[in-house]
Amino acid sequence: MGAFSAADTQAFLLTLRLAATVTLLLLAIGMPIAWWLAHSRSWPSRVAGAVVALPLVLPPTVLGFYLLLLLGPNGWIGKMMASMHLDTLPFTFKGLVVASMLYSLPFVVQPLQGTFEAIGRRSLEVASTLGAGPLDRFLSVIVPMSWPGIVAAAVLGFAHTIGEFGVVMMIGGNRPGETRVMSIAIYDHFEAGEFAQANTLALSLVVVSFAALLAMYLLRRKAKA
Amino acid sequence: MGAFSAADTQAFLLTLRLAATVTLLLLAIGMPIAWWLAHSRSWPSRVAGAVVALPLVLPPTVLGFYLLLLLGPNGWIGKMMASMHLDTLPFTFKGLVVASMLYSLPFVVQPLQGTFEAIGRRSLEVASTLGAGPLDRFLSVIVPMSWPGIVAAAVLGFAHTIGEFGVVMMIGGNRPGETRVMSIAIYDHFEAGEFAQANTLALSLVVVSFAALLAMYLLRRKAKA
Amino acid sequence: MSAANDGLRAALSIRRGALSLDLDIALPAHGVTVLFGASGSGKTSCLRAIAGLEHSPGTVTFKDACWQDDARGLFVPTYQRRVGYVFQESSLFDHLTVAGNLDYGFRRAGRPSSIDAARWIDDFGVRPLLARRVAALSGGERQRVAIVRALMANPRLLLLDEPLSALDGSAKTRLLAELERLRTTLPIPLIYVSHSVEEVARLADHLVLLDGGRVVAQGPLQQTLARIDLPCALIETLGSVVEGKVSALHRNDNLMELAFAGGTLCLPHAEETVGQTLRCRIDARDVVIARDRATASSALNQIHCEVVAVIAADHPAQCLVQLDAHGTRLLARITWHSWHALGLAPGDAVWAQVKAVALGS
Amino acid sequence: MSAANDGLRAALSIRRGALSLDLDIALPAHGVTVLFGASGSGKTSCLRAIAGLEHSPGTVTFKDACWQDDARGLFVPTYQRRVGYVFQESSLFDHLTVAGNLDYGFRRAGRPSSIDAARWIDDFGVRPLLARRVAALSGGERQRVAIVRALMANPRLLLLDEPLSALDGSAKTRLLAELERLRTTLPIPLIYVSHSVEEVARLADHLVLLDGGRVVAQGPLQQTLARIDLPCALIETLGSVVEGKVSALHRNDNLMELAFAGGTLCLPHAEETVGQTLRCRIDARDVVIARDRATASSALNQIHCEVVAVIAADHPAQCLVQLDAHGTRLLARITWHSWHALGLAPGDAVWAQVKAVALGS
Amino acid sequence: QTKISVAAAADLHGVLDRIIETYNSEHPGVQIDVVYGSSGNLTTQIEQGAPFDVFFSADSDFPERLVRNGKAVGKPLQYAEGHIVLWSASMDLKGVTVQQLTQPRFTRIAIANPAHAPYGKRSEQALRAAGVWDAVQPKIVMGENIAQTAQFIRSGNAQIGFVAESFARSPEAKGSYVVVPTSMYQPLKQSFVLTQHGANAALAKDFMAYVQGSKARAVFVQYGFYVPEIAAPVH
Ligand SMILES: Nc1ncnc2c1ncn2[C@@H]1O[C@H](COP(=O)(O)OP(=O)(O)OP(=O)(O)O)[C@@H](O)[C@H]1O
Ligand SMILES: Nc1ncnc2c1ncn2[C@@H]1O[C@H](COP(=O)(O)OP(=O)(O)OP(=O)(O)O)[C@@H](O)[C@H]1O
Ligand code: MOO
Ligand SMILES: [Mg+2]
Ligand SMILES: [Mg+2]
Repeated sequence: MGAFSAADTQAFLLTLRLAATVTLLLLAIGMPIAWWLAHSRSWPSRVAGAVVALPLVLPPTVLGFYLLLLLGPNGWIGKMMASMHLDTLPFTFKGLVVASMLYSLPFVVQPLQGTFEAIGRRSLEVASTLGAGPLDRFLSVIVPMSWPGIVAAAVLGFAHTIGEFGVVMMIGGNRPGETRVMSIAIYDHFEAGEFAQANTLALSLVVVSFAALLAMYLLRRKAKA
Repeated sequence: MGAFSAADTQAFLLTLRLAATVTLLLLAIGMPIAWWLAHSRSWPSRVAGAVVALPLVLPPTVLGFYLLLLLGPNGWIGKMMASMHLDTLPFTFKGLVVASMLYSLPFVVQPLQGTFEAIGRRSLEVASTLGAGPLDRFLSVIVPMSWPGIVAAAVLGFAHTIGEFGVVMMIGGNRPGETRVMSIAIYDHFEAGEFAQANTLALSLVVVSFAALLAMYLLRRKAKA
Repeated sequence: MSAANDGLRAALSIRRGALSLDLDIALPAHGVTVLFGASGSGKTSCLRAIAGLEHSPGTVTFKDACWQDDARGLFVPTYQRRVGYVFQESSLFDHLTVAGNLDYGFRRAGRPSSIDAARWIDDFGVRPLLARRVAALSGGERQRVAIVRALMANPRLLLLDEPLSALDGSAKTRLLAELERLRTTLPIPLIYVSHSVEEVARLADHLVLLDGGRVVAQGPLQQTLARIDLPCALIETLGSVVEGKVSALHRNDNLMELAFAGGTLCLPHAEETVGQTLRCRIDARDVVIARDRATASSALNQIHCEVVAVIAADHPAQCLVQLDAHGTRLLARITWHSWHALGLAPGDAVWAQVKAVALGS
Repeated sequence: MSAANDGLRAALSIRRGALSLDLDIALPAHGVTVLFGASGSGKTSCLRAIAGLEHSPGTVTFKDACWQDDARGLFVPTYQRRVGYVFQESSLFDHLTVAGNLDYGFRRAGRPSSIDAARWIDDFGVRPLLARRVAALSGGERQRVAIVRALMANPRLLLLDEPLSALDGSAKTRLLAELERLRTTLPIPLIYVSHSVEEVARLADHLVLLDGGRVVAQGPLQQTLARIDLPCALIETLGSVVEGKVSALHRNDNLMELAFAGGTLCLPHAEETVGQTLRCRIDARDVVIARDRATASSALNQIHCEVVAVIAADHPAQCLVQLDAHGTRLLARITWHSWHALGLAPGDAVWAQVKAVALGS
Repeated sequence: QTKISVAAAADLHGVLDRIIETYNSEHPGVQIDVVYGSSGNLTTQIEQGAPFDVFFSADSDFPERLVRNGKAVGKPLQYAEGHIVLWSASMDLKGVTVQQLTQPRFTRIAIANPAHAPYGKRSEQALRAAGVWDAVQPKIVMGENIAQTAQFIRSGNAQIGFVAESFARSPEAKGSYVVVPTSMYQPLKQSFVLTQHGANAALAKDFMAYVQGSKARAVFVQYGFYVPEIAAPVH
């Protein structure tokens, strides 16, 4: 087994940071979106549902391709950012955050929407009669009742971000400490024929991930029991 | 806009075939697994839950790496298959099916599990007293009641397979008609500087996918109403 | 019906599937209003519209507040109306313990010191359940918790949708007594949905009768009961209610006397005190009519009445006899056979015999 | 309790939270067994164990089949037991219409021609609801659908958990009459959970009394009711039941006479025919005791009895007097005041007066 | 046999397609599929059993690794020599040297991944030779292979970068380029080899012979490669 180099450690930590950032941001924006999608039957909400789901069916390479064109100095978002004296997003951590959020959005919204749909109106009605306003109901009824769904959403979002490869490949530029995430690092080792190092890195990811997942599963079951 | 070449059409159809195959197989094996995970509180089921979720947190490159080592001519499954005079799986369509199933499994199991958990025991008890055996209950109660979850699972599984890039990159070998899926074809066009063709292909995928998604969303809302 | 009303006034046009109910009710600011009607008559729909859980076109005002006025596009959401609601079917939060359920509304009401939560918890027998998960409660236990939860939310108006239907006899009796006590101690109005006559008699100050998608009668209890234009089935189920003052206690026999205009009733005594106003329902079938005063009978109460009217009862063998005891209406259900055998006719003077025990519980 | 039993035999040890119920019951293969007990006494738990929805240690056999025998590791799953179950709370499938709900069990039973589904659908008033979604039903409507659904599944044993508690008076009366008819026409045994005395009297052939986590009494209705070792509250709620034969009809008055060992009762007549065996419950509070035969009274029935015993009733003002009318036990609840005023003592000959209307519905 | 599969280094995008086109016109009915990638990636795939018949590498090291591992037969043959250039799609690079890459106007410098793309390795050599390797580290963005690297530059996301000369000289290429002196890096001895999988493929051998023929060499030159006088075994 190869050594766990400083560069690999850096990739490991960067990946966790990216996944955590993206997950938190996605939960924050995903919950209201999911609630809306779950309970509105209006036309806009249906179309929005399809739009939110779109990244699901887009290969990461397509997404990365368009992001590179759009966010780059010749793309209109890139031009806009340049005119505001902001760095363009490709090849930066922020760029990965934006791309991963787009990419993982449906993975967070879908399970949330599923649980939200399963919560009957009655519980919300009861909460209303007990004086709980909309936000209060959301926090005191919906969130605790849809806990399994929220956990699932967080895990899916986190995981999907950790696993992201195609988009990062397209717009990351493999910059250590900035955009060289685990999936890229492992791929690099592999391509360079450094199987031992690839193995070390992959295995460490497997072990850490499995431990985290197992803990989560045990906790989740506890909470249910 | 570039032309839609025969090779691109081939990649398009191959991708749909792969995603459909994988989704159907995953629904078939995912439902019993999800049910078990949703309703058993035994230790094995908790560990199994974590194992099923593992591909979630594994970068596709890690998965591809280990699959290649395992299924390749030097891996023990590869050797086993060779001794049975079977082709080894990497670089074949079957190999992609196996890899994508592994990779997409949690995306199918998680939403199923979520809906299954939301179905109360009462409905199943009622069905029992009306003479429905386990399989019958599954088909006549669980499936219709968890329809939104099943649709979500199918869409997630299908989409995740369509979008798969890293694993295919590692074990696909980019063989036309066999393993050159859309995500790879688009990447190739992109690398070759064939922006127009990349764009055509990507856009066609977006249009088709969006139409499918939208139809699904509209149908789903209809079913609910 | 006056537009200036200091209680609840609701003019709503409720349409739900087959149901088409035009509601126009004005309820007093105090006491218990019972919504009485058959299954499917729209009682629940009505409560939901008042609570703001359903938006049916119309207007709703409560005391000084306007809750709904479609003409002005006004619709106050439920959580701002501060209505307590006990649902017909159990509606506890599964994700909370019993204590968590109780505290839910209590906390949001600011845990006011004016609320004697501990007492309700004891009175309704909820204390031993506090730590339980909701899934581990029996049907009756759930309902008790739901009532206490609604009370603890410090509502301005309490809506109860058949809160006792899930309870057994003794629990019902106990809860009913508890609700009766609430009725006199709670400073807020209650709207109580029921199809139990006993509950109507014991609790109602005001009665709203729903039938066939409309309000067939509404008003103070006594007045509503005295109406003879109501369907006989309704009259019959309602019976009669005597209200009087406790005039004497016979502690040895655990009896007390209730004096009213028409005479004195002797009935079982519990904790009542002399001078207390009391209400007592007399089921029409518990009244025996006799020409003469009986002697040596366990029927303790004999009231001199005049026969007012007779109408056919639901069963062809029977009739309903309206009696007047110095202004208090009594209702007796007897067989036509007896009516003829006794040779009764309106205007006759008779004795109405009622057992003391029939008046008790 | 004989081990060879052609009905249901269950010996179970049910533990659920605070509940600890050791059940050992043997029920006949025909007729209605009522499980009677207060809220929380374990009635639902008991039905669930019989249906196989809960696995409590013990044995359960039904007719020739062994459903559960833990010693042999045998546990037949619910769906193979063919028990119909009407749950205490509504339990319809939300994803099906009313018609879909009804057909669910019917189809699985092979839509047997022996089942007259159309009749039940009409009798229980379900026909107008067939196309409805379940969410659009009122509480009472739901319960009726649930009952018909259970019947249509062609069960070998029907379990009903307080099926009428969600219904209002008139719907309850109608359904009860319907269930009474079922009782005589259905070839399968029913186990009926209730805490309504009326339901017990009308439906029970066999009674199982649950109290404080144990079976306090079980057996055929009459025998069980005659026991004086039961808690007085129980005796009192149960009242007495007279069973006799219709001996004469008075069509003019819509009355009929019921002859039994102790005499004749006159009661309202509906569709009964002469010679028919009939059962009639007499509430203890409806019985007046008099030393002399009354004249000119609307209390039609006067039965000559002997005072057997007197025990204190629940209320301190009252007592329960057991009377014997040539072998039929009657129960009267009167005040101690009357007991003393009439100078009653066991062995005295008295007249029990009961209004015909008290015996009617 | 009418079909073979070729793995080719990413710098051969364009040129190899052209050669196959001409080969096809002379041999109708045959089909040659090409898969492009970094030489390292393709080598690893072949080692793992990828069914390629011929491997066109961007250097000679990777084919030799395959021969050593028994995954290729015969000796690797050089078919062209590759050079690197500095290329920009938006800037005028006249007079720009590798040393000047430290200037702040170059915010992003694209190179191929030196770990498995030979062109990347040469770019690193040049930067080291200029003594600016460490200084430009923060500006470096890496493509997975040389073709992707070219994309970073072509789309403007990197102002400048090292690519194969063939990319900068292709007719569609915009912008300007400067040649990196061959003294600063080892020119690429681009070699190909017959794989174990293709060992018995007559079509593969025929195609390899064609690539060494004069027509093919003319195409290489036309696309900006350098062709040795004689296609002799390397070393
Ligand atoms: N969503 C709906 N769609 C169609 N019909 C409905 C809907 N909700 C209620 N109804 C019908 O409206 C009528 C009144 O219902 P509601 O629940 O108000 O009756 P209720 O008086 O409370 O009856 P119960 O005593 O049985 O609870 C019923 O006939 C019911 O079938
Ligand atoms: N899962 C559980 N955990 C703990 N206690 C339970 C559980 N289920 C039921 N109980 C308790 O067991 C007792 C009996 O419950 P059960 O539902 O059988 O009563 P019941 O006789 O049907 O009452 P009701 O007439 O109110 O429906 C109750 O005290 C209840 O609190
Ligand atoms: O093998 Mo390459 O052409 O340097 O990517
Ligand atoms: Mg209702
Ligand atoms: Mg129960």
